Amino acid sequence: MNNEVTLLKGNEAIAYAAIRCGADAFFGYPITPQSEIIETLSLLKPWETTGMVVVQAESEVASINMVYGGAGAGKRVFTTSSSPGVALMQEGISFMAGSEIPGVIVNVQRGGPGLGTIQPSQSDYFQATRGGGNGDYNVIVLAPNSVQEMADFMDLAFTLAFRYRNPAMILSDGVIGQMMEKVVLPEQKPRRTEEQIRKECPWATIGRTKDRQPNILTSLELKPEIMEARNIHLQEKYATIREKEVRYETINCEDADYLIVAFGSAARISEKSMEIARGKGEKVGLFRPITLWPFPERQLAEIAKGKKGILVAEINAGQMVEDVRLAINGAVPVEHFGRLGGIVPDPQEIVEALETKMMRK
Amino acid sequence: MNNEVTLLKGNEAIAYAAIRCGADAFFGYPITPQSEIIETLSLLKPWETTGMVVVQAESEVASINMVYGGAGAGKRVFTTSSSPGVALMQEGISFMAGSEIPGVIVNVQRGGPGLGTIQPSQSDYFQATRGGGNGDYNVIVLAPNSVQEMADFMDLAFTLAFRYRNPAMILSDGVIGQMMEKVVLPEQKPRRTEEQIRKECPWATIGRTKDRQPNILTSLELKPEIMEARNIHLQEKYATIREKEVRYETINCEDADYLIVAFGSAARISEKSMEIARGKGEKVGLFRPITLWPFPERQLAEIAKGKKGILVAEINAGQMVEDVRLAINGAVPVEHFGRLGGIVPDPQEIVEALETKMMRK
Amino acid sequence: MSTNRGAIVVDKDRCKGCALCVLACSKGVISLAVRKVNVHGYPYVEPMNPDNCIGCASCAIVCPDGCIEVYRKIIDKEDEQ
Amino acid sequence: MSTNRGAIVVDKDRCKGCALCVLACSKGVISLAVRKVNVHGYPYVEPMNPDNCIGCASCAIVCPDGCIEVYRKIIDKEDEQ
Amino acid sequence: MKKEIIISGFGGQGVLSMGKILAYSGLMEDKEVTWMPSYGPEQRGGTANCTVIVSDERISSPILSRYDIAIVLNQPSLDRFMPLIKPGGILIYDSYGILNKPSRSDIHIYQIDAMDKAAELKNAKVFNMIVLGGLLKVCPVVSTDGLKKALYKTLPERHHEMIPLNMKAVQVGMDLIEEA
Amino acid sequence: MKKEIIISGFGGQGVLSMGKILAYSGLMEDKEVTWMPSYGPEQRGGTANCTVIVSDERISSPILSRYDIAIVLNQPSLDRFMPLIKPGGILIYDSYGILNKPSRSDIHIYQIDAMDKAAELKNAKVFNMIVLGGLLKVCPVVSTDGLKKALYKTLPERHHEMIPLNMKAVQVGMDLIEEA
Amino acid sequence: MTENDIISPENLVYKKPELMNDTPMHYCPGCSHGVVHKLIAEIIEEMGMEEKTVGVSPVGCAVFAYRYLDIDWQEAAHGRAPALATAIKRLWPDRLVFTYQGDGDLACIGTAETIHALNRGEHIAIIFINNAIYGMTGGQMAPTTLIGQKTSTCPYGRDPELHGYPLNITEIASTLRGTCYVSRQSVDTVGSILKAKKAIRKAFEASMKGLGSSLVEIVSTCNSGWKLSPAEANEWMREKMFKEYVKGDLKDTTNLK
Amino acid sequence: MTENDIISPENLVYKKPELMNDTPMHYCPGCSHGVVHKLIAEIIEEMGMEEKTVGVSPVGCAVFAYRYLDIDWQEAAHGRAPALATAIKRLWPDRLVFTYQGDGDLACIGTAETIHALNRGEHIAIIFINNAIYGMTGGQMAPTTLIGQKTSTCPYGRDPELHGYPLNITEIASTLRGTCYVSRQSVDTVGSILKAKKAIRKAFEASMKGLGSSLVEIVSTCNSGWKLSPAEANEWMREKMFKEYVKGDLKDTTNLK
Ligand SMILES: Cc1ncc(C[n+]2csc(CCOP(=O)(O)OP(=O)(O)O)c2C)c(N)n1
Ligand SMILES: Cc1ncc(C[n+]2csc(CCOP(=O)(O)OP(=O)(O)O)c2C)c(N)n1
Ligand code: SF4
Ligand code: SF4
Ligand code: SF4
Ligand code: SF4
Ligand code: SF4
Ligand code: SF4
Ligand SMILES: [Mg+2]
Ligand SMILES: [Mg+2]
Repeated sequence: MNNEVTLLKGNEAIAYAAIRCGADAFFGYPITPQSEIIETLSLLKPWETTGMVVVQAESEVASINMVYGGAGAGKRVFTTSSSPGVALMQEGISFMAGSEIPGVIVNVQRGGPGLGTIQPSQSDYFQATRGGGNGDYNVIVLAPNSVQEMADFMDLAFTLAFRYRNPAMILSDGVIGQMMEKVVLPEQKPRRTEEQIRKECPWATIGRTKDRQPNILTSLELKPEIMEARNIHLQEKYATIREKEVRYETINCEDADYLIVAFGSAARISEKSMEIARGKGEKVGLFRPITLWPFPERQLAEIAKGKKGILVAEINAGQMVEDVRLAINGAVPVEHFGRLGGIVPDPQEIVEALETKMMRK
Repeated sequence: MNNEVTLLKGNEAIAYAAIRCGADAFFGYPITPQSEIIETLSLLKPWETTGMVVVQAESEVASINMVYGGAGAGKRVFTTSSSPGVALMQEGISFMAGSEIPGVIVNVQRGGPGLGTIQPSQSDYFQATRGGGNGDYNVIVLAPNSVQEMADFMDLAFTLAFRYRNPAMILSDGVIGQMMEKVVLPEQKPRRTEEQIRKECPWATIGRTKDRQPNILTSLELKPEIMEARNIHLQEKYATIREKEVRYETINCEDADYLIVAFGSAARISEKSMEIARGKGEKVGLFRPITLWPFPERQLAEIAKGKKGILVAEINAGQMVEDVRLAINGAVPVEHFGRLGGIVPDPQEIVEALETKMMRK
Repeated sequence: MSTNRGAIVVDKDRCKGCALCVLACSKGVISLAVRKVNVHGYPYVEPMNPDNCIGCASCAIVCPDGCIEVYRKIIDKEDEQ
Repeated sequence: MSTNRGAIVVDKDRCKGCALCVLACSKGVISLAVRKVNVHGYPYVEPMNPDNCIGCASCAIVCPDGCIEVYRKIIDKEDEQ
Repeated sequence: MKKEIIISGFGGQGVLSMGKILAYSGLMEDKEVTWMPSYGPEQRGGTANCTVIVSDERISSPILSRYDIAIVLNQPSLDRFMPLIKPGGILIYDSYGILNKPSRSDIHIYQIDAMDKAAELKNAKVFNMIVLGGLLKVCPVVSTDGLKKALYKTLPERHHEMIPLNMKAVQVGMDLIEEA
Repeated sequence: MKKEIIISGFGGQGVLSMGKILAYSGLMEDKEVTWMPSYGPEQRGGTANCTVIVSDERISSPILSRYDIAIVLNQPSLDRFMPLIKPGGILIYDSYGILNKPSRSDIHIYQIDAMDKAAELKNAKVFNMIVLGGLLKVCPVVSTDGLKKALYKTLPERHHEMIPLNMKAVQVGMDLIEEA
Repeated sequence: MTENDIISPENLVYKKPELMNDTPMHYCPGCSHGVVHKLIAEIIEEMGMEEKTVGVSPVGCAVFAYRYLDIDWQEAAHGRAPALATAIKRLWPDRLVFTYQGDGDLACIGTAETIHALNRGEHIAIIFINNAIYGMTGGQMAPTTLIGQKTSTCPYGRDPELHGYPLNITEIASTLRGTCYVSRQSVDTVGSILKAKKAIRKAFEASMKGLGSSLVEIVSTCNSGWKLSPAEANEWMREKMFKEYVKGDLKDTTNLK
Repeated sequence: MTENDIISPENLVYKKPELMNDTPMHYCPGCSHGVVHKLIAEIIEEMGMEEKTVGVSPVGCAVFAYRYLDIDWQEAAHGRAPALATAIKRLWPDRLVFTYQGDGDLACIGTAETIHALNRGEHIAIIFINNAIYGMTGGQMAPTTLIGQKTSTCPYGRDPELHGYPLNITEIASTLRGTCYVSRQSVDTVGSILKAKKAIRKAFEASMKGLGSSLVEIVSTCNSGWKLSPAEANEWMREKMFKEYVKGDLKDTTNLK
């Protein structure tokens, strides 16, 4: 299987890309709008080809704890769900962060709160970036805005997760999960051998050989001094990630008077809004954070210098706008535009928001 | 039972105050450092006196959903837990927000992430204020800093929860939960009668009488237009709460050059730090948010005007400091001091942080 | 000698054409309306042989959507003839 | 005629004085040390009647903390006397 | 060239797969494409739709509020999407499900009675292809060749024998469509 | 007046309840008090401690890094808390659990052999009260009257008959304590 | 004798219960859910509990049950209906409280809540619609899916090596000391529907008498998920499902008839 | 013949297994956990699986099991050990994977994970320490607490009306088709310890042979929680616990001896 150009749903791309990037296991529980992921995996039955394990778990709570177990044993393991399902995983994700388990979680967001709606939304930004679970921790959060990125970020998420021994999340939504686009699938990578895993993951719990101490994966420590040291270690790791792993995209930002800041599907829509606005002679640029955590705060602050205003366009009631405000620290006016309840804004609305909230007021 | 002056642990105070403020039910699962709450309730057996129900649930997931059921039936119902247990409740809390269920959650925080430590911490600030669950929602968050407030906030939490049909949380920690202090317990209030409940909670699901439409509590709505309207209703409600229910305390802020901003147990400790600093001739004041959500942002911004600096002292790696920064919007330098892993800072450390981070640098 | 005469009323806008009533009726009273759909786009049933109906209510009992009302009258065989 | 002679070694710093071994020993070999505590503050046991020990290992098997080592030697009765 | 198309009808009518074939055809011709469905418990009736964009250049938003072309297969779809067609755009409808005929003068309106035709041909499965044929006639978003390639690519091998029949249906559609 | 006190010893020695009685006594005399325990799975051995603050005024921090008085009942407690006593402060220890005697010259050091005394009296339960008596002798944080009231308030009625015995133990402690 | 002579109020022998309103149900044509809804409505009416009933709907196809029966309802998070019902009933003991749950909801994600509510003997009735599949989300494997049965997440048939065995949670329920009545029924024929009604009625009455908790499983069809016509689905159910899920009372300590 | 003559390496007949290190265990004096730890260590050694074993510790008193046995360990979230074990074993099929869980962990919060892992027939062994109480958190009621038993959350004794009935999860496990071996043992006497060891060994071997999942319950004491001396606790267990939790094999389809 070489690089293959095909037309896939974002959800399907996740499944294909996972197999091709050498994932070892998927554990998950069905939920709209992402059930195509487990369905595609079930249809492709990779256990007969690459040997990848696919298990429909009894719940999202079980799924995330299976990811803990599998990734803790050094394997490339992931789960996928949508908003309320991911809410159920918060304890598990917090445990993974505490035990430094490199599992991958895909959230194809739908509207909330609660059972909400099955329509697309971006209202789990806080849940993803602030750690919906307990304690001081961070999850690496990648926000794809195309089917291609759904595919590409699968490998990237695993790579980052293992590089930093930290959970990584792909924060997608119903638009990206359900839409079909052209996608170039990566070549089939072999799954790692036991030897490679032993080398890459000396911490993995795969049987204690005589030449080393037992590997113990735990988030517990009752001695405050030791626990504080472990927390500081985590904070230092997070600082490194903040330093090294920020990803973002800019379009037409150089000459822009105004910036739209948007991620994921909202960034796709905003790109068109920018085109429309430019068509009207307004110099608008688009800043797209790709990593939501670490948020590109220095980069945005730099680019924002001297702009007349920033519109944060999200499919929620105002979440990333806080990170934008924290980055900008009062230097430029920041406004928010959002739609709720599963309504996906159309590009024109964002143009209007730019005009009424930023330009004319 | 009149007002009674006694010496209680914060956890015990919660139990006593709940009974006395006419709570109808407790549902919870044991976890350190708050198991004294359910233990005290079990010992007091209020089911034989006020008729209050006490059930040890099979998990925190069950607990929060029992709260959903009971509060949805118009009753004053609460649960209590500690950090990882509260992480497990995130789906349920999000559902409650979506269905507008006025249940009360008490989180006696311990250190994280994951199983972490049983020692005190304030590292669930994000989980509480940003909504660890899915979707755009807010929980009213009260942060007691004394055993007296543990007792007082029980009734307040119920009152606010029912006033706004919204979940309310008491965000405490192992220090406040475990310490004993003098506390004046409120008089025993009777539990509300069916008639009162029908009047106060026309939305409660207690049997549809002929004179009204069925009451339906759900967070689901598949029509985006209706769902958006419901979300907007929530956002408007949150705006009202932001407007009306902000609570905070200031000590020596008027003449202060520097402010310490701290909540809960950190505020108690910081109060002493302030005394020490004032003893050294430094004009330091203390701003204590009592409602963490709604955060007293306008009030803090007002008071912060013209100050030389703000130190946010938290028992975490820096969480409320974001709300402080958002409130201050760059007008005054803001720094953070925190300890992790279950270590509770002593007052002296905060004084030193003031000196090194704010004054001398 | 007396016998049961029955009649059914189908709420055609509620009917989804599942045809479970058709199967349940031992008297062959009910059939799917040919090439017709209701406001919701569903095919629906009609009592095609209404005279055979004995008002046993089987059709209505099995109908998942509660679309059928059944009426029954006890009549003298003689009366009828 | 031969018989078993046994001996036990108690790791007193590991022992918690639960006395389960005392109960398990049918030969009355083991007792709690009087008014003594170990580094961890626990009372602990000692073989007070070591000569009675037959090395059956019952004490060691029931010890939750794995504090007891058991030794056994088969010896000629005559030899001994 | 960039065409923004909406296809809408009853859940069971195959509007989603119609859109998929169209998108696939675009892909076969090296165009950029997006396909965005409405989704949810559609098996239970109700209206389904999908947006297909076929373009020579990178496509920004897959979500649109205005369309170049709307294919509507029932009345609610007509009511909802006719107003969203750009002036000068195209509306294609099958009269089978339509009670009130469309009525805009600033767009091109075409009728294609594919339901009846498919029934006539006793092959409900070619309904899709008839409609697509009609579309390609009035606006060659993709070539029939691209369409054929897409069928070869997407259909499992064992169904390839059906492709000629499908391509014939495309021709039928091309012949059938008429300005309304 | 404000006294900041730490009481520390083995989990089973009753250090937590000693602190509670002290705090309660303060309450009985209308003082402000806080009691802050170390907590966790203490039943399994290990050192427990509690901080008690008794004050005429509002108490800010219940967490302290320096103490006016430390009562230490085993060696780890002594090692940990002796350095944290404020100059001029008080250290009280029971020699039973102490291997290396305390050695600061800028504080007042008292010894009280309450363990032995309690054993002598064949009543391990009064150990607490002996120690408290010693404390009240060298620093009357609360009055013996307050202490008695606290016992009446906290003990269940059926144990009130024990109170005279307890108060006697307090007296024993007062007599027993001696400058080290 | 014309039809019109017969169709007259005094001759009415059957119509859908009052409590079932006129909102069109979103269920697929022929879905078993509708029949069970009717039965529940009838029983509540017969018991005169219209004003004293609280239903708890699941996450699953029956999530919208609250739209169709004009009683008070709470919609639970996926699997947690028994927890909600526990609280409602404990707080309003004179109310009739029941849950209505699918196999995914009850026997998968909600396993713990189901077992513990039943084991505590909460005075609630659980109506369990076992259609061996996840209907709502488009036909994925359920814990009750049969060996060999094809679903979208076991498209080659359920294989015990990969997917485990069908879970007989009703049998488990019958072993719990908190349950007083556990029964398995179906609603594919007039006869079975009448039996199912009796079972549900007994469960409701047992809950009101405080005898313990009850579970009534309705072996059901999901013709959409199974990709069969409604009639074929009934056939398949009778042929395959009834073998694994044998109908009848599994436990009855109620002494109710 | 002096003691010193006997105490010599060649005469050694018992010492704690190598795999159990010298870290002092945090358990209360006389706690059953320690005995079971020893057995597990002995079996792993006897099976020669020291380098191929992954243990999953629970949240409960045994949370720190990982400190005492020198194998690789994962510490699971409360109740989720079977989920972790499922993944580890599926990904490393030639490893010996077991969980070690208390009654709160396994039979309460983890009910769903326990039942579904067992029902899927995961090739894992679950060691279940049933001490009828929550030891770790200070003695609260567990699902397995006996009727009348006093704990800190049922200080007047467990009352089925308020608290439900003791849950016999091991019996449930034995009804699941995915299990191949289900047994209940204790470790209060030399004899029972040897039997318990056999049972655990069989469970471990069954998992390595891929015969299905196994559950071995060890009826245990928690003298701290029960507020008894270790000796009294054993007595109480034999007198009260063994009646509710009858010892012996509940299921064995392994054909292993
Ligand atoms: C926490 C959570 N996980 C998953 C889902 C998605 N979901 C909705 S319904 C359902 C299963 C429904 O199956 P079942 O309970 O058998 O009911 P049926 O539709 O078959 O009647 C699932 C998995 C959800 N809504 N919430
Ligand atoms: C999510 C969560 N809930 C609750 C707890 C608190 N907790 C720790 S151990 C435990 C119960 C332990 O009981 P059991 O499983 O019977 O083990 P034992 O200590 O008796 O061996 C509980 C409730 C927790 N750590 N995490
Ligand atoms: S009432 Fe009986 S006879 Fe009449 S249509 Fe219905 S099933 Fe047939
Ligand atoms: S059973 Fe009901 S829904 Fe089905 S065809 Fe008959 S009347 Fe229509
Ligand atoms: S080995 Fe046997 S005889 Fe010797 S001390 Fe131990 S139990 Fe007693
Ligand atoms: S059984 Fe072990 S721990 Fe207990 S007293 Fe004997 S040697 Fe000590
Ligand atoms: S999907 Fe299945 S269960 Fe759901 S409504 Fe349709 S037939 Fe019924
Ligand atoms: S609390 Fe109970 S289970 Fe835990 S270590 Fe102590 S005796 Fe053992
Ligand atoms: Mg189902
Ligand atoms: Mg236990």
